[in-house]
Amino acid sequence: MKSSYIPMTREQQEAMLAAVGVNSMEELFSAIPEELKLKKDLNIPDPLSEHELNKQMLTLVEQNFDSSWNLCFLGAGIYDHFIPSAVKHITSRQEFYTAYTPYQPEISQGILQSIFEYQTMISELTGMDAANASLYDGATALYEAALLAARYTDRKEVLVARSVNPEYRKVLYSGLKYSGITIKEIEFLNGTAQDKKSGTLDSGLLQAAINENTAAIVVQSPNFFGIIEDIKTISQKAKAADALLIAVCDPISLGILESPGALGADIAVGEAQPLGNPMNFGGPLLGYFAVKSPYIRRMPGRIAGQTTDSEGRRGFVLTLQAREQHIRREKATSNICTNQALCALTATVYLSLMGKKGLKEVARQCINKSDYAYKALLETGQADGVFDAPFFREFVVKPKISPERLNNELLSESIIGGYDLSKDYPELEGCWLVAVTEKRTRTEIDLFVRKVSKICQGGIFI
Amino acid sequence: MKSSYIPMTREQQEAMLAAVGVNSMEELFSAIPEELKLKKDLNIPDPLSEHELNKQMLTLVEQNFDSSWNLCFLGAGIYDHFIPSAVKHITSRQEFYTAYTPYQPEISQGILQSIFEYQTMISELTGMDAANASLYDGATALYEAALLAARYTDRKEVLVARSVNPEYRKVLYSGLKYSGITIKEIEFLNGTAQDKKSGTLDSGLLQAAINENTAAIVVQSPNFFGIIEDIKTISQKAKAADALLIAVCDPISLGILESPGALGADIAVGEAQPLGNPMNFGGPLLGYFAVKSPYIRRMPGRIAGQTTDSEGRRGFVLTLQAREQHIRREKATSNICTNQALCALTATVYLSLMGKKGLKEVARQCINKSDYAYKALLETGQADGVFDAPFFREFVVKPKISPERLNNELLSESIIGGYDLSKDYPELEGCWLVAVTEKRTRTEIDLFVRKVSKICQGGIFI
Amino acid sequence: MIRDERLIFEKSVAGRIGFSLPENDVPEVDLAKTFGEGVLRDSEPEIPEVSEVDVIRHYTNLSKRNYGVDSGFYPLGSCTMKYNPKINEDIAAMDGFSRMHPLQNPLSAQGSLEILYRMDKLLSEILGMERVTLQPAAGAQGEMTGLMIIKAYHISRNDEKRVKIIVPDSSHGTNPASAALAGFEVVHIPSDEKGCVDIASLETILDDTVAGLMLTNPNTLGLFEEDILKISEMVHKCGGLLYYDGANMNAIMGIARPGDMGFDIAHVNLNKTFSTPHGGGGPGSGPIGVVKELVPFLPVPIIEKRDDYYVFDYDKPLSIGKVKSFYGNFSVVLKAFCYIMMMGSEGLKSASQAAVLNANYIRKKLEDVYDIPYNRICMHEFVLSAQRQAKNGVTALDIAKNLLDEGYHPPTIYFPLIVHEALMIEPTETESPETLDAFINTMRRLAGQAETDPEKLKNAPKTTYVSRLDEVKAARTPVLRWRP
Amino acid sequence: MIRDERLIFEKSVAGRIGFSLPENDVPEVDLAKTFGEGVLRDSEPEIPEVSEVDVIRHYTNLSKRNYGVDSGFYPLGSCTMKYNPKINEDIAAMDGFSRMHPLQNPLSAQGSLEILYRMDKLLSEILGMERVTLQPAAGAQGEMTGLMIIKAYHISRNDEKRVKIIVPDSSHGTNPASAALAGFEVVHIPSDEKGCVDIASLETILDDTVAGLMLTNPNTLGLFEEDILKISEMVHKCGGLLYYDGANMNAIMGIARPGDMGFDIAHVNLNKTFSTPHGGGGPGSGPIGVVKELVPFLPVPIIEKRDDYYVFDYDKPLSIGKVKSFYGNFSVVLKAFCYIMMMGSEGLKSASQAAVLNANYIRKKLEDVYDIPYNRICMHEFVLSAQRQAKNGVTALDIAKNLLDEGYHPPTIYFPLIVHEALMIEPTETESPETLDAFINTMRRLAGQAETDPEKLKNAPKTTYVSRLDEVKAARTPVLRWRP
Ligand SMILES: Cc1ncc(COP(=O)(O)O)c(C=O)c1O
Ligand SMILES: Cc1ncc(COP(=O)(O)O)c(C=O)c1O
Repeated sequence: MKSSYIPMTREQQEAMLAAVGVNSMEELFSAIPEELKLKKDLNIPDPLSEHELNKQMLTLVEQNFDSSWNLCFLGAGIYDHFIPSAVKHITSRQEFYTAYTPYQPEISQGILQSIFEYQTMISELTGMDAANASLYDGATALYEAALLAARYTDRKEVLVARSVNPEYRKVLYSGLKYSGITIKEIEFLNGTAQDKKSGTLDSGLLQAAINENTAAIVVQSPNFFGIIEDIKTISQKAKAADALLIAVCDPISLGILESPGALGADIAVGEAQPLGNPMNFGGPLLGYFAVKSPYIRRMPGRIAGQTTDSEGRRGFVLTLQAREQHIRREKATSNICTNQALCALTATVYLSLMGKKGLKEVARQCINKSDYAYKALLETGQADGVFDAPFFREFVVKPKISPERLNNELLSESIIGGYDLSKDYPELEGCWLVAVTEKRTRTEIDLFVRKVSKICQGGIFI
Repeated sequence: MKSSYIPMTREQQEAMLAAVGVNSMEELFSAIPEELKLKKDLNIPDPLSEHELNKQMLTLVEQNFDSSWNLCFLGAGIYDHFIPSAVKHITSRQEFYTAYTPYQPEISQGILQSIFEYQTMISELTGMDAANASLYDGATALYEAALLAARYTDRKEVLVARSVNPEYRKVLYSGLKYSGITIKEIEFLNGTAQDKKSGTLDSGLLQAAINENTAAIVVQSPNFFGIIEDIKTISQKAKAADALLIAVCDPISLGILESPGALGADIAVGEAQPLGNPMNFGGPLLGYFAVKSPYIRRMPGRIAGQTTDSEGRRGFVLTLQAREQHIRREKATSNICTNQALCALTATVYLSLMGKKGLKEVARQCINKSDYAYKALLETGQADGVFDAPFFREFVVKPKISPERLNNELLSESIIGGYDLSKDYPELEGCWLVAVTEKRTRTEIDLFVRKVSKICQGGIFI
Repeated sequence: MIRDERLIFEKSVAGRIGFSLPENDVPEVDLAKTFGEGVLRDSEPEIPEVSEVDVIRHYTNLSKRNYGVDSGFYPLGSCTMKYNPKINEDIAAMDGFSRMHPLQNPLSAQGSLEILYRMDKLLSEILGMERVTLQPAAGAQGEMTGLMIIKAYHISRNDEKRVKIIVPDSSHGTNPASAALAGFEVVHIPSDEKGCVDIASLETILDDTVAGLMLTNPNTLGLFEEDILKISEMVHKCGGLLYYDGANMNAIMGIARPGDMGFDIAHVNLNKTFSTPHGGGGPGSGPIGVVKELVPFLPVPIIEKRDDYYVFDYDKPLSIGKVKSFYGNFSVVLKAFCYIMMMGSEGLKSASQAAVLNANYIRKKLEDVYDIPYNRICMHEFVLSAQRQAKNGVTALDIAKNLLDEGYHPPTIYFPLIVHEALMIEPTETESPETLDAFINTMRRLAGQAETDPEKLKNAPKTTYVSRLDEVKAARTPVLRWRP
Repeated sequence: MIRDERLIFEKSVAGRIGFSLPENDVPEVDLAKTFGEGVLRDSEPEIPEVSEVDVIRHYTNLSKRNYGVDSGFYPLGSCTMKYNPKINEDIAAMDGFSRMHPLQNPLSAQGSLEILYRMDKLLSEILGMERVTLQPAAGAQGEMTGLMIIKAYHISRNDEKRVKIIVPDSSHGTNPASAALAGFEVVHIPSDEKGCVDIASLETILDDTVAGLMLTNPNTLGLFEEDILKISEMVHKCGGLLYYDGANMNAIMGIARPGDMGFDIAHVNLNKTFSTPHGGGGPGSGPIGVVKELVPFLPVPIIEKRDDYYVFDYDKPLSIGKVKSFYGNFSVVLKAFCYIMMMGSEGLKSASQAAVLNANYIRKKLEDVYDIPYNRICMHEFVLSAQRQAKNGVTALDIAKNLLDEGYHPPTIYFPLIVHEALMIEPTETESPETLDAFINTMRRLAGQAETDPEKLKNAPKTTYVSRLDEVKAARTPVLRWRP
């Protein structure tokens, strides 16, 4: 077979076989028992040339309704933020994207320094003392945090707000299933159309659930409904019970909202996709993980640290490896090996470009625009408010028709509608979670609101 | 104004003004007479942010019917060839695309070596002794060649085959207008539907036109109709008259066709866009220019040459600069300065990827596919042949309805039809120049032929 | 080169901007009024204030201090650092793939679902398995997922006493770590003198408390476990399951299949075998395939085709649930999909053949100057030992650092743990014989120098941006972030 | 780093392939039969046979021996090496722009036509001209086009005796070269002691044989021609036209306009002022704007808007014709269009202001250690002279080569010709004060070393891939291509 990716020519192959001292390719594989050898071709399609591949992929991509031409009002943990073009120009430098994990620090200072910068930025945003180099996503980061807490406190239950992203909770359940750690969910305050509640964690129920087996309390802010939780009070409760407070926070919101660290959280985790990473149909994402000092040596994953070279110059290495699987094996803090380095680099470059001011501006515009959209939707009379608390970028309304129907109709208008909360919250049947990022213009929001209103009134065509 | 491209902050500006010893920005511009200072803003649109720009450009790009989703059967000098993805990954390395012309060779070995390699490849393809680093496009390359010939021979007329690309001839006319050099065009052999001719240069007319004032003969092969000209015989005529033979050749065809150098041409020029460069709506393109030894020091444009560094190692520099405008000023061989370096790099990377075999395969497929399309079109009975000579990648037919109508109808079927020859050749009224590259599959060609046939029979809808 | 050691923070200038955003076009919300006390930040985070050109130069210059596959030879054993075709990057970067929201209506994402569906089929065929989940984000997560499935399987059979997972002493650290996280007790078994699983020891361990065995095959010595059928029979007989760590799948694509060897679960690292770039440490992708009996336990959702449409199927009552959000690292899966589509059956097989021939070629050409503890025909990689050189004071680490100066990424060192002064060399199929010869010459020269002038090899690297770094210091007094 | 000096040809291995093409799917044409004798190649061209990874590594490694704006400071005078915004690259690379055939039906290319049309308007406004042609592929071609228009204009008025074009002695080489190619006689005029056009000399030259004057303003010394109104009046009075070489337009965007200064024709280099990357030597773009009377002479086609559609207008009987195929370097024009759209009026003006302030800042900080022949407030660049250093044997070339070792691209040297040991410094607005300060420090240090240790400066560069190259040898015995 001739492949442009395999440089060995037929003549070279012959010469090399001879040099190795075998007569044929077959002989090289003689260690494989004959009965195991595949006697036929794999049943996969014939190879495509690059041009053919490209064409086939174009026909596939045409079946996707992506957010470059559809207006996206969907969030629920993954957000359609503006990504400066410069980001990709950096991350597509081969020196970064074709490198392995920086095991040889002297030729990996690029990625190592960028991780160090990333760790710093995450620490700054979250108000924490240290952060690791990345985890797979926000959900697995939460799982790792719960594990850390249970081991650190030597306790076996985590209390998780039900206002935490359902996807995270699902991953948490699977992950902890065989670990002996139990999960108890704490309800949020939900009212009625007449008597709205805040949509935040029910602190009465929380208080009641805390006991001497509580390893950690997990709260998300802004929570899954976009609503800001009172991390401070909750962390005081945790502290009082010698439990850890794990805060799940959106990094964009931290441009404006008080950091979980300052509010008393012990561990901050979350999804850093919004920092310059495309939505990628859900992957790769970027789990961040940051802690206060006492937990540093308990962190999962890679950590870059500063050191000096033999001439005394500053340099960076992977450090605290005694925590890791390749040293500690079954006693490691985590099994993670390959993580999401390039996504962390992406976030670092994004944050560098946005800067203090840009990040704040993004956060502010998310607030302004979601507020604008919320009010406009209510004004149509076709959607009702559900909670009565301030929100960030995302809010819940109850439209006159089901979110499912609404979304389907909107799609035919090239609008990707909000998230149907009924799936995860039976008590929020008919409720719709709408996200509005800085990318949405007033005109687009107005269009969206108009369409929603029309559809609720019986369809686009009336 | 705040721009992410201007790092100077307001405070820094103040400090710098002070350091310079002026009180204000105004003062820096005091050399400009007051009456010349623009007293108002430029009447151009308000600045867009990156995201807004992107959106505006998307609405513009949507009005373009590009060849990624429209089947392109149009050529006429610019071709829709397959471009390997790896090409752009190289040319988008900032070290290449954000560099200036390699005036400082020690930090420009990348581009200089690549030019040297490009010059070698062009020389190899054309069978010439040397090539320059690039010119703007094939048309201006022809102009420069005619100029060289006239100066070298000290004669004042160039004989140009009328089968040379009309766009080239237009540029040649403008370029030579005030130079004292005249152009005489030589007809091609054109027959009738009953008595077809070859479509090549009429050598009888050529012979009659040659005289002691003939500086050069210009012939294109494959000519504008895709037909192979007899460069050898024509070059013998040129030699006999002490005139130069300038051959305009398509570089893809030279993967299979004999090189103009071997056939006796003195100068080979042409359009190297087909070597990995996108069509770019006609620009940038890539003019190549190659010569036999006697004319090397007469070449226009940049030339890279091999030399050694102070430690005896191989290195490359821009050389033979005594020909150039920055040294010779009004006596220079040409005024060219900035040329098409990145396009030449593109061609070099393309050729490296294709290799000997790949280039040949592309050329062969162009022959096979254009031949297949030609025969299929004739078979429909809806188009007649026009010439009776072998062609490369492109051919002329006369469909039953006008090319203009045909093209319009095809466009609504997402097909970019051939070139309407009536515009440039009244004697070819109703004739249609169709190009078929290796990118077109049999299925696509069949579809094209079917559509053409249907349209000729009275429209798609019958 | 300007030596610019500054961090991006140290380039920050108050008031400088690098962003370009639309102006706010809706009413400003009064933050203090809306959010009230204590909700807004007290102090600004120290995100740098730099311009676009600052950012581009900073990270471009950082990139120059990094080494990728496109820079040169990268024989990092166990990591399969093969060339990453550029077309795959282009396709994954298309808006129509990268700008898709995971929760949008699947009917509006049929292109992406089709890729997931077909990739399941392709990998199932390559692995010889029934179905594949693409959810795990990397090999380690694939392992963990597989081990959870083993657990779930035994529990579903009310066979709760199976608490042990056996791993060879040559195994990768993720194996025992994953087993532990899935709630198992880890039992190590030694390798025999041939470098393979010691059958006798295995025999003694196997009983009804064994949940399963994890194996890399070819193993981390680059050797095919010749007794694999015996091993799988033994494990199965005692009621355990077999887990295949597919990190070394590059040796046997189209030649042999874990399913046929008796494995019940197998992961592959798309970021190794299937040519997706490693990104300096991820994102990866570690799909796992399972045999028929285990399909019900796979994570949800599974992608199915119904009436010409692709759908997510969440209705799997026995499923272990979700190990990661959504459907895995989609864009990594997409690149691997493109790779497989371009290679076809013959291409994959040729790749494995060339990978194996390349490894053996280097092995043969180095065997007289380095010790090779298990020196026989290897698969796609082999492990040599610098213990001969170490006698002169030249360690595997020294050799690695000297390779840096020669323009190579060094082999994996000190792994597997069972070989002293290990250097694990995996050339992959995308390297030319000329590259191998040049590397061989360098390795031989270093072996020579280790005899004639060992001291000289202790100071490497000398040509890199930094010289040898003090790792002990970094761990003793951790500095993990910049402070203003 | 491995020192790999091989050319791509020297890496070729017979039979190796780097291409991936579909199989031929139509009948094979019998070449010999179809084409007959002598038409097919006798011998194959020596195009290298290498794999994709060979190609990627070869050119990636070559790129590392090159220096771009993203690598660092690039104060190359007259070249305006400003930062190139990345978004413009992305937009120009879109299929919908890059995959357009120039001859396709204009109705199917309305997006591209609209850009050309609007760019004409934008540049007309910025230059203070009536209309702009985007056809010229670079500044030099813009000049040639402008000069042809001058010729055509005089001829149209039956004023054929006008055979002279005046250019200052400080002008760029393209000016006289273009004038000569357009069929003019070139007359040089000297600069006065202020570095500007010597009015007295001009006076003596002006007569009815003068077709026009070409001027760069600010001139190549970075000085604004303060008497420009007088000059244009004088030239116009004698019947000549004024051509503006816009290479230095970066000094005055939104501040002053060539049209208002009395120029009749002006080119701009999009590849300088409007931030399109230079590509290592092109492609560029040199649009020219003209005053109303000259519009009829512009190259065809002109883009017009008719009934909501953009069309190509070829019906211009007085047009000089075509100077280049099609419509110019479209994708370069597109990038510049994006740049102008992002900057707006205020942005362009700020850019010029910052460019001028940056130049003056460097000038001020170097004036005590280098000679600055025309030392007063400059525009966006200035020329210093190393003649003081030359006395110690340290030439402008030596300083340039030492800057290479310091990580800088050097200034333009030995231009303009009227300054001895010239170093022409143009920082542009995209450089930060910190970058300027670092450069200033380096330049001062070099000036110091030129006094204390001049010998040491003679061996630079020492850190580059090659050391100082023998340019004389290259020209004496030209080796312009590799031979098998
Ligand atoms: C043998 C083996 N198993 C497992 C892994 C873990 O894979 P990942 O890094 O993708 O999590 C690796 C990676 O180095 C490996 O080499
Ligand atoms: C003053 C001046 N005029 C004209 C030119 C020629 O422009 P181009 O290189 O784009 O042809 C240049 C380019 O260096 C220049 O600096």
